[in-house]
Amino acid sequence: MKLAVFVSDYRNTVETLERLKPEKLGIILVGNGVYHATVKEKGNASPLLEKSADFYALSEDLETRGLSSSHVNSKVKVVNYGDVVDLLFNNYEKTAWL
Amino acid sequence: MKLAVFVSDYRNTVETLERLKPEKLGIILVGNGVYHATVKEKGNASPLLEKSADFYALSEDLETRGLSSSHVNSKVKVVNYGDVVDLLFNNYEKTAWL
Amino acid sequence: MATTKLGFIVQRPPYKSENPKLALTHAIASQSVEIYLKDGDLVTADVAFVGDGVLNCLKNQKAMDIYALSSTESHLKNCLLLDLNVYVCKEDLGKLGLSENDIVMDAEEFGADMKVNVVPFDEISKMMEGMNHLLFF
Amino acid sequence: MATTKLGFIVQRPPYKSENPKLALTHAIASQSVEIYLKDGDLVTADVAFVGDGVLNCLKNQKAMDIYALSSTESHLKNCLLLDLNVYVCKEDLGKLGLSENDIVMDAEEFGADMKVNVVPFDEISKMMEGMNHLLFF
Amino acid sequence: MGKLTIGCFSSLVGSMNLDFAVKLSAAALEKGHTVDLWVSGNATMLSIKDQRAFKDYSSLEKPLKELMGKGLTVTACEACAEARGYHKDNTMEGFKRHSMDWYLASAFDADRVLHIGGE
Amino acid sequence: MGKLTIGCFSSLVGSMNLDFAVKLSAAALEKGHTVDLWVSGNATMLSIKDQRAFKDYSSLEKPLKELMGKGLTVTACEACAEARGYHKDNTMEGFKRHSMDWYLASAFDADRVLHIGGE
Repeated sequence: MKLAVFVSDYRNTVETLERLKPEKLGIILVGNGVYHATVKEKGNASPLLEKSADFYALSEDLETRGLSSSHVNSKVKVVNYGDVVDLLFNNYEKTAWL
Repeated sequence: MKLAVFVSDYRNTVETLERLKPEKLGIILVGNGVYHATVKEKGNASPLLEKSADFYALSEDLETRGLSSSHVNSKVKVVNYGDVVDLLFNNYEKTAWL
Repeated sequence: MATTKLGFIVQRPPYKSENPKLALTHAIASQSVEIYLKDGDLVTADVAFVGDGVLNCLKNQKAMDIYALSSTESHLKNCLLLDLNVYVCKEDLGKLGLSENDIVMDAEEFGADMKVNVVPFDEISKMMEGMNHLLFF
Repeated sequence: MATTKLGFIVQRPPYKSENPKLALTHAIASQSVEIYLKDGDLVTADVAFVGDGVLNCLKNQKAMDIYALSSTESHLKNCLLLDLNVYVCKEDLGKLGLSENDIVMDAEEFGADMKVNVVPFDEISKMMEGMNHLLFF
Repeated sequence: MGKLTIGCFSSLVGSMNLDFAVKLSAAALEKGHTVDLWVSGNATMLSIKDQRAFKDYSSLEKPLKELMGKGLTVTACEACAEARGYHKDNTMEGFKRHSMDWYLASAFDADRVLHIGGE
Repeated sequence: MGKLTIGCFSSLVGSMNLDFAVKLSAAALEKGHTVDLWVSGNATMLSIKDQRAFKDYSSLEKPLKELMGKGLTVTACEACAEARGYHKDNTMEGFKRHSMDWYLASAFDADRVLHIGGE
């Protein structure tokens, strides 16, 4: 399946994401999930970004938190709400908000 | 200081507890915090119970979740709401709900 | 005539939020959805408990006695009574030191025929593949 | 004539819940509490950001532009304007790859004299020891 | 053009989950899609009328009414609302209330379902 | 005998945090202590009247009224309530509403403060 997973928290405590192995995986960082795109904890990028997936971060939620697009990890594409709608309809079939 | 810390979640994501070093520490497990008293994950008791502290678990919250007092770790004393009130007034000066 | 299959995945323990309970009450609502649909159209709901979500299935929850609140145990039994497919992840039960003896496996006392399926996560993955939409709680 | 000292400890990032913001608005309320107290009696509020709570202090939060919501940045500046002691944990900033350049350090544009104190956790511990009551957010 | 069903559950008002749901609905409507928004659990707080718009709190009544004008269907779980003391007479105009099966019926012919559960 | 001030903030209705606060208040009153209960953020949901008592949802109106009869003081943050559309006319009888400084004033002469923040 083609699955778009929304990650909305920085300290995610559900392990489900580790176990999902869809044929195509997109991870959309929204809300406090956007910290995964920018924060370098102890110098390292978020382990989440090591997954084999396409990564997106919501620009509105980056800016709300004072996070600049220039600090976003190069693996992550910055998108807006309209882009998220297109991703859902065009690139993925199912969604999961974890 | 004499500090009573309430732990109300099983997957606690704040690190504050690790860093508090009061002269006397009580950890009161309430809500989903009571899983720390009973669940043996991969055969091990919760790492929380390794802390140097007095441990209490709220009987009402154990029973609500279908957890039997007989499964409570021997380090943990089972208490009821009335006991919690006495602990707060008689054994500790300050509280922290983490 | 069409059927839409919904997969309800419960990943969190009960009583911290209403989420797990709302998962079950919404899944049960698949039994009354036809009033909104054309004849022959259907919505089915399969329910899977994974991760800490398996803690929802523990027996002897006393939420009603203590907090005057219906337990997730009772909702789980309702799911069985209404013939929903219910899956519990075997690995996650094991990881938390639990076995089939600790959880609700049937609702025979209400005359339910359905039983809880304790299965490896792989089977839950396959269930998810077969659904039209997924709802993670 | 007595003073009660309250310590507000913010441990979580903003916007996931109202908690960090409510910490600051309640701390600011220490400025108007005397209407309930006898002459000379006081309540003071010190605020400390620890753990992921330091993320509340980032500059250039656009919550108002985007969500029509006042930012924790603006509330932090109000705290400084009202002469509250504000501490930010140095180790936690460093751990998250942040420095004093990334966070609000003063509210000079509003004429505030107070500045944010970036201090080791040990100093925040001492602050907590000196308080009558602690409020963890 | 497709149909998007969004369900928002048990999320804190004060989290940005409801704000997210409303903004995503707006973006989808803008692109010509049909949107059904279902709120259940604590998210039924969205349905109550006369929420005062302070800048310190998320205030969604105004954007929501604009979106309803553009065709958004928004429905609250009736039992979840009643349990919280939100009755028909303090529900925002245009906000529907139904039992939980409404959400499943909306999902029946949706092209995409985004269920915002979590905490 | 002492005074206990409990603050409950932003907690989900549906979490058991409010249930906890009410039961702890009951236990403290039972032992002869004085109890002030302050609710802020989403916990102001506790203050609204005519919440229908379904067994699937926490229902605290009845126990709360009993405790008020036994001397419990319970106060909601006025701004937090107004922002949610909870006005004076749909507030439970006996439930006070004040600005945030009331909580700090209650803490002033409290022997113990239990602040239930978190999520």
